[in-house]
Amino acid sequence: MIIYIVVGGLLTASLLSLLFKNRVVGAAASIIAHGLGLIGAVALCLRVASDGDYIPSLFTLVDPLSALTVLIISIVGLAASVYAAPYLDREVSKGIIGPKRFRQYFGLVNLFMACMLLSVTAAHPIAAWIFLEATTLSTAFLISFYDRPSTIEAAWKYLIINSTGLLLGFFGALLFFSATSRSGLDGFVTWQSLLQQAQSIDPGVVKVAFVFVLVGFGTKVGLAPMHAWKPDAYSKSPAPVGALLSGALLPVALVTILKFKVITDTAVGGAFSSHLLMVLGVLSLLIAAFSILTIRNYKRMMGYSSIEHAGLMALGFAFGGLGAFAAILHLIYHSLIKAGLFFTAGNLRLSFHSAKIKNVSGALKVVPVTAGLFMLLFLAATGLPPFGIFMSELYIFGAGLKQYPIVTIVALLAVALVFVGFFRQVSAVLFGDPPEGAQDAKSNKWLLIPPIVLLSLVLVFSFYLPPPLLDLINEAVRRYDL
Amino acid sequence: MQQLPELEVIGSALQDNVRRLFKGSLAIRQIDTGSDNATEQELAALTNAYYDIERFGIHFVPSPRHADMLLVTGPVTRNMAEALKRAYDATPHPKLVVAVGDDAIDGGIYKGSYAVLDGVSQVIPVDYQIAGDPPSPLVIMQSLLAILDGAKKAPKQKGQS
Amino acid sequence: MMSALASPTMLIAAMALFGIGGVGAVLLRKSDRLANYWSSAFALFGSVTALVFAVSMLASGQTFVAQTTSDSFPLLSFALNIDRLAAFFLVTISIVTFFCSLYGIGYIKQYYGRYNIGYLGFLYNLFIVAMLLVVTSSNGIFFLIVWEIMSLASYFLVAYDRHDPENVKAGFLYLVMTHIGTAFILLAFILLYVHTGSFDFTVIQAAMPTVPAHIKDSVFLLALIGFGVKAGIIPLHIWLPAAHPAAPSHVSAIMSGVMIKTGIYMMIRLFLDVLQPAPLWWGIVVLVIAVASCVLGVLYALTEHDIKRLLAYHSIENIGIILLGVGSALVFSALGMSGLAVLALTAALFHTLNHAIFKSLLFLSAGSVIHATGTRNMEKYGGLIKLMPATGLFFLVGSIAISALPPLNGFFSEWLTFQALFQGIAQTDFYIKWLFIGVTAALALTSGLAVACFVKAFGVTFLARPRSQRAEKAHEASAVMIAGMAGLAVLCVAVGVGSSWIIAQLQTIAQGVLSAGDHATLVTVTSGHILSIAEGFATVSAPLLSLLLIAVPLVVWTITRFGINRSQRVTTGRTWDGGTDLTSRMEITSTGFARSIILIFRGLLKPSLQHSVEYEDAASRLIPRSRSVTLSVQDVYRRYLYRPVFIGFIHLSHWIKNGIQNGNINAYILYILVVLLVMLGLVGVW
Amino acid sequence: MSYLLWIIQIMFVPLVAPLGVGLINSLKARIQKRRGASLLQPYRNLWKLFYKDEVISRDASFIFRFAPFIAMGVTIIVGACLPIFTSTLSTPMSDLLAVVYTLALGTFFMALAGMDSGSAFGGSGSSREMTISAIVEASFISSILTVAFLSGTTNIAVMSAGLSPGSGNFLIPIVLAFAAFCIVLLAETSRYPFDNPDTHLELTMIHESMLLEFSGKRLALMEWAAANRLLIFSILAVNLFFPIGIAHDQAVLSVLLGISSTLLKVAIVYIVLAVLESTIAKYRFFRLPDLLLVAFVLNVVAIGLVL
Repeated sequence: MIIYIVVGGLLTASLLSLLFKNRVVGAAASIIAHGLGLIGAVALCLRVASDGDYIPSLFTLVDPLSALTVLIISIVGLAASVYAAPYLDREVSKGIIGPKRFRQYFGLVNLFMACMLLSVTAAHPIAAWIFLEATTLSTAFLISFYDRPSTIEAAWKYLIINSTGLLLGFFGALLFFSATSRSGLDGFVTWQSLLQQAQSIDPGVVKVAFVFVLVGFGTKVGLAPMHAWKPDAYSKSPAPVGALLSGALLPVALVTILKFKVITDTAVGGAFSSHLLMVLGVLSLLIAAFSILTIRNYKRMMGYSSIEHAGLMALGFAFGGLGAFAAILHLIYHSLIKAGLFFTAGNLRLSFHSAKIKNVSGALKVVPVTAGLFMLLFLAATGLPPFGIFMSELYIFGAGLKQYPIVTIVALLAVALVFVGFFRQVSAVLFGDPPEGAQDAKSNKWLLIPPIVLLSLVLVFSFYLPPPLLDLINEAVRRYDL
Repeated sequence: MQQLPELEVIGSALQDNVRRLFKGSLAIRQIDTGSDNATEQELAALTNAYYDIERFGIHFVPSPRHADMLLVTGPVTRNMAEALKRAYDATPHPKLVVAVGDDAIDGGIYKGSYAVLDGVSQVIPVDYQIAGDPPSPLVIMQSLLAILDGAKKAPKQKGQS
Repeated sequence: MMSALASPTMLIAAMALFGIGGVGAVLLRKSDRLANYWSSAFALFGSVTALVFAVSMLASGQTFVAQTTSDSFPLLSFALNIDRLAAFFLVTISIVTFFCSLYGIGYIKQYYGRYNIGYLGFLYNLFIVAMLLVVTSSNGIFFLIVWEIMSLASYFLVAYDRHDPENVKAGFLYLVMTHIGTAFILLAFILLYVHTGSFDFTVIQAAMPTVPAHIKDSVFLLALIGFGVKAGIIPLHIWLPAAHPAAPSHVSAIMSGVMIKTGIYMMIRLFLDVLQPAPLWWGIVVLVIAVASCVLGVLYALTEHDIKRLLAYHSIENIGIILLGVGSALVFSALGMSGLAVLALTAALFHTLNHAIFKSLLFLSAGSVIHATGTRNMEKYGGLIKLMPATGLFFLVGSIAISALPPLNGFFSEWLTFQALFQGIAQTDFYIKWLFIGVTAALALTSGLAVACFVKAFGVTFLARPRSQRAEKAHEASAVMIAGMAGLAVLCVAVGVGSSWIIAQLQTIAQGVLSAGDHATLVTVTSGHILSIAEGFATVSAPLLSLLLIAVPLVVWTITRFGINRSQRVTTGRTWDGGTDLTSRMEITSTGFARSIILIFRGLLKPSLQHSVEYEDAASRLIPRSRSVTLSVQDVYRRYLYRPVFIGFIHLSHWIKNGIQNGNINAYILYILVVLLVMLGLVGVW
Repeated sequence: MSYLLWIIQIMFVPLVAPLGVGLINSLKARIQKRRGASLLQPYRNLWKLFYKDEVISRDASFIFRFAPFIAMGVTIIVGACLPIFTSTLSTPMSDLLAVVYTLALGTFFMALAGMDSGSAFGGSGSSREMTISAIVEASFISSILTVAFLSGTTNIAVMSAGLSPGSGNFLIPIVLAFAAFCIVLLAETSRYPFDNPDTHLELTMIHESMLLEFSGKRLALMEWAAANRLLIFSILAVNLFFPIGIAHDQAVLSVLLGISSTLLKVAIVYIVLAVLESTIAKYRFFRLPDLLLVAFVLNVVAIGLVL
């Protein structure tokens, strides 16, 4: 039931914000709905951790990995809506967007959240696909939010590429079904029933099906070379939308791939999917690393950073064992950190009116707190201790080195290169003399609280994982890593 | 090479005086204050194999700091006056200042020129003079002997101190 | 009493004191003065506590092992292992941090109102804690965490004075280099983990016999690169001369004095302890790198006219000298000569201690000079000894010590290093013997050049007349700063005089590392503190040497002053310069002093000499209005190694980024289809 | 007896050194067909300088004031450590490296004193002196090291006791190392072809230009120290490489033999120096490293041939 309540809350908030002219109503409703969502997610996690899979109805199945994803989505979602209210408010007051947009934002973003939640908790692969496709539609409007030619172009690319990808994904899913129906599975096919029948599926079809699924949903995850929509979409959309795309949508899509992967692995053994994931993972890492080195826009940089982390997670799941454990951890850390990074990037944008690195400098002077947070989040994102990504990367490399030494070393070097490139840009943004017209946007502390909370959360999780969370992760690893 | 017998006589007398006054070691710093090089030639001759003044305990040194005696040549051009004064100040006591050659004594043939100050004594206190234009090495040695004969003991605390 | 002091509570107390200092400084950040006093005072307390703890650990000879495993993360354990080697490094670190903190109280005042002092105090304390943990941790992951915290804290300290873009650049270079180094270390540890199943040093060591040789070799090379970056070996040193000068001077002193030694510590720990037994070529590689570092380090130092960069290059040189000891120890232990290995390692440890002391002293006194003159350019100094006599004296002490001149501490560690090399020549067979001959000659050349370099550094900075207006108005450092420097200067003398005792202590540490036992004693201390190597092959007595070097000049002075010509009068006057108007522009400058050495070694240094002449009028090129000669030496590694690589990466980056992200949506969709087809093709293959 | 020997040992270098300078100067004068000053002239020069006043530059600091005492003291210490006439007087001070670096300490202060007054000559003199002494140090250490390996100790005072002269295996390394040491000697004592000790031309000076600013007692000490230095290197050259005649016990006769043989051998060195200085020209400064490189190679080969 929890899921439905949460989704209901989100949809209500969405309606409220579209119906009421008063901006405050929609924003408050959203925040409340997201807050409820987080409470629900925590409850869900506790429940799954203690009682195992949660199956409230035929349509919904929450296994440990889904529960974790729900938790991540909820945290990021709450943070994003808390951040979005003052952020958009400021943009409205600056005349960048009209007051109507403010309401539209909350209307769409709640829909977006609801779709993600439904997708990740869907018991049925096709349902999962449907809701994922629905996120594409809702976010397309959010990406074209500023209504400028460049943003519309970005949204258009996003829409086309993702639809193409998801179409392939859909085809893949259907192939799975076609393979299973031959082995006598009829009616309402859930993830569980697919898995149960996996042993008897035709291996050849499964392989082809998984390729389609991987390419299709990989587009949504943003694995290279299907990543092309990402830099544009991330840089053109408002900061909180970027946070949601990177921190929430990416895990949802990745989890969907994993659900197919476990079926494939059962049918044809782990090596097949691992190798494919590895290829995409390494490609993502390399392309992201080299692109970041000379990037000129710090929000695009976030996009490439997401690609890099998606690649790392793919590698982790490909390596399996400790790697899978680390990849799930990485998933958590990455969502929290990346959302925080988007928020601070949003603050920078508010102060400097530009996302181009050459227009931004001396941030430490203008917005010291934001700049400091940006620095710390950057360090966290590039895997410096004491932040958790260091541990997860270490584990991923540790898992891969023995069997795939070359892949691991290339990945390690790419990660180091990402650091160099990222640091180069961060250095340029933070130090130096600020340009004319830059002003401090810290007057609203709610612009700073979400990233601070997220950063603290990462720091806590870096050294201490609450037992239920650890149980969930371990259980997820047990299920998804064969 | 046949040497003048008087050279030996003057030399040994000079050596005795150097022993008496300068503990057997007389260091000379030669200062050219705009000379025509005639006197320099003669002074340089002092150290050649013929006169070999070194055997009497007299030697030339590269710095006024090391010197006991300043041998000043030349009429003291305006540009050299300050340098001469500094060289004098740089020389530690006990010290003797000897103006060598007519130019150094009173300007010689350059006397009265706007470019010269007419003699060393215009700039620093001169203890002794050796006349001649230029004085021959032997004359220089004889004069040195006379100078050292005249100086009863080490000329301490002379001039300003 | 001893056991109470040696208990882990003391260590925890020390960490807690640093913690209080750091956090308190942040809380007190509104008041510059309070934040400064608070953080420095607690850093002082913490250093003293850590020092007492480490010294009593050494004295009692016990080993302290503690381990807390993490529930959340398998493999990670917060494991501390304080054996004698770690305790020795604790001593070294806490000595230096003590005096640097003392000095800092005065030095930080110049940042009041310009920067956030609380933030500085926090980073400073964090930096020290991280260093203390680095040398005590015995779990690879825990080590990497504190290692990176140490790097980060020092990075923020390097970039602290951020208004100077040079400092920001230096910080960038530093963090990038150290991060790449960490990547190598990470790989080394992961390799070990893969083959031993643990990150714990003790487990790794126990499992070492099962690790294949090529894995050990890879680990060696990876660790050498990784820790070499931190230690600043050539050619991985490029960050060092940029970063050390950028930090506040008391931090530079710590970075140069002890932080780079953490790299040495890990090399000793891994190569001589954990990864043993090691093949011969490891030692040879280390020796070759050491030779390159010490010779090139001192040559580059000679070319510098930035006083802190000069000192930074000397750190590279001294790291080379320390590595000579480490490398020889590796060679000897590979050849089964455990006695000689102990000797060489003792030399390395002793030089580590000494370099920590005199290099931090030099950085602190350089800091006072910079504080007083506002510039790091030695060409703008001159005559400072009259304006800041105490600083001058301390810099002189440091200069004598680093030039390895008796009777200060630097001489005795270099002496011991020489003895190890001599024994290498005497006792090894043909090929290794030639190696040691070359290495010995390199060390001798290095120490000769170091003397020349410090004549230059001291002479150009403190002697003659001021060459700039700022230098004319220089002032003596404040009392706390002088106290900090004085303590280190006294230590230079004390460690020199007491070297035989200290060497005897260090020998037991070295024996512990190499597990060589007491029978492998090559250094003996006979009565009268006479240090004797290899049964009298070489003997030296530090107290006697010190006594003679102080007494004989004093006797000479007494005799000449009072025995002969008592009525002599000494007057002061102008400097004799041929009667010209001597100005400070005529003095020998830093560049001028080193010019002949630079030209002699031009094959290595590749100097570029530029003449530029401005003429009075273009038609007759007879009378120049101004002439200038610029002698510049660029780091060849920067020019021929790092820059091309970096530019290559940038090109590649543009190519990849613009090639793939070309803005054409058809292309984007094509990528998807190509991937799909390729993968489907692969399905057929698999 | 032992005390007496020690007194002789300590006094030998400072007392005999000026005589050596006198000898060289006198020989050079003879070669130039002059009579030259007496052998004792250097003593007179020193004595005179001790009784002169001093003028010290007002720019100079305490370094300038103390450097002469350190320079002189260092040569006295090292002088007492040498195998002058017997191989039985040894202290821990006689260690090879201690001797080399103690001498370097003297050079260090001398070079600083040269820079201290701010005179252009002093500074360039310091620069040149340090350049040469920096490069020569490796050869200095390694040439003595050859003998050290042959005799099994680095204590130069007793080194000769472990050396059995005339043995065929020893001869080649000893000769090579000696040849190298001779170059070291010329460089370290500022003789031809490295430096002209008699020059009055500031621009060509190396050692002398650091002394231009000194006067009176301090000049005397500096010059005396330079003379001591020459004697120290000469004694090292003859008594380490060719310890013929050196006493291995403390009997009166063998000590006397030791002293006279040392004097004789040193005299030969001085004669060679005088001839050398009268017959060859000073090298260009930047040709000197080549010479030092030769010394270095000789040494490396010499050490390699030992054992």
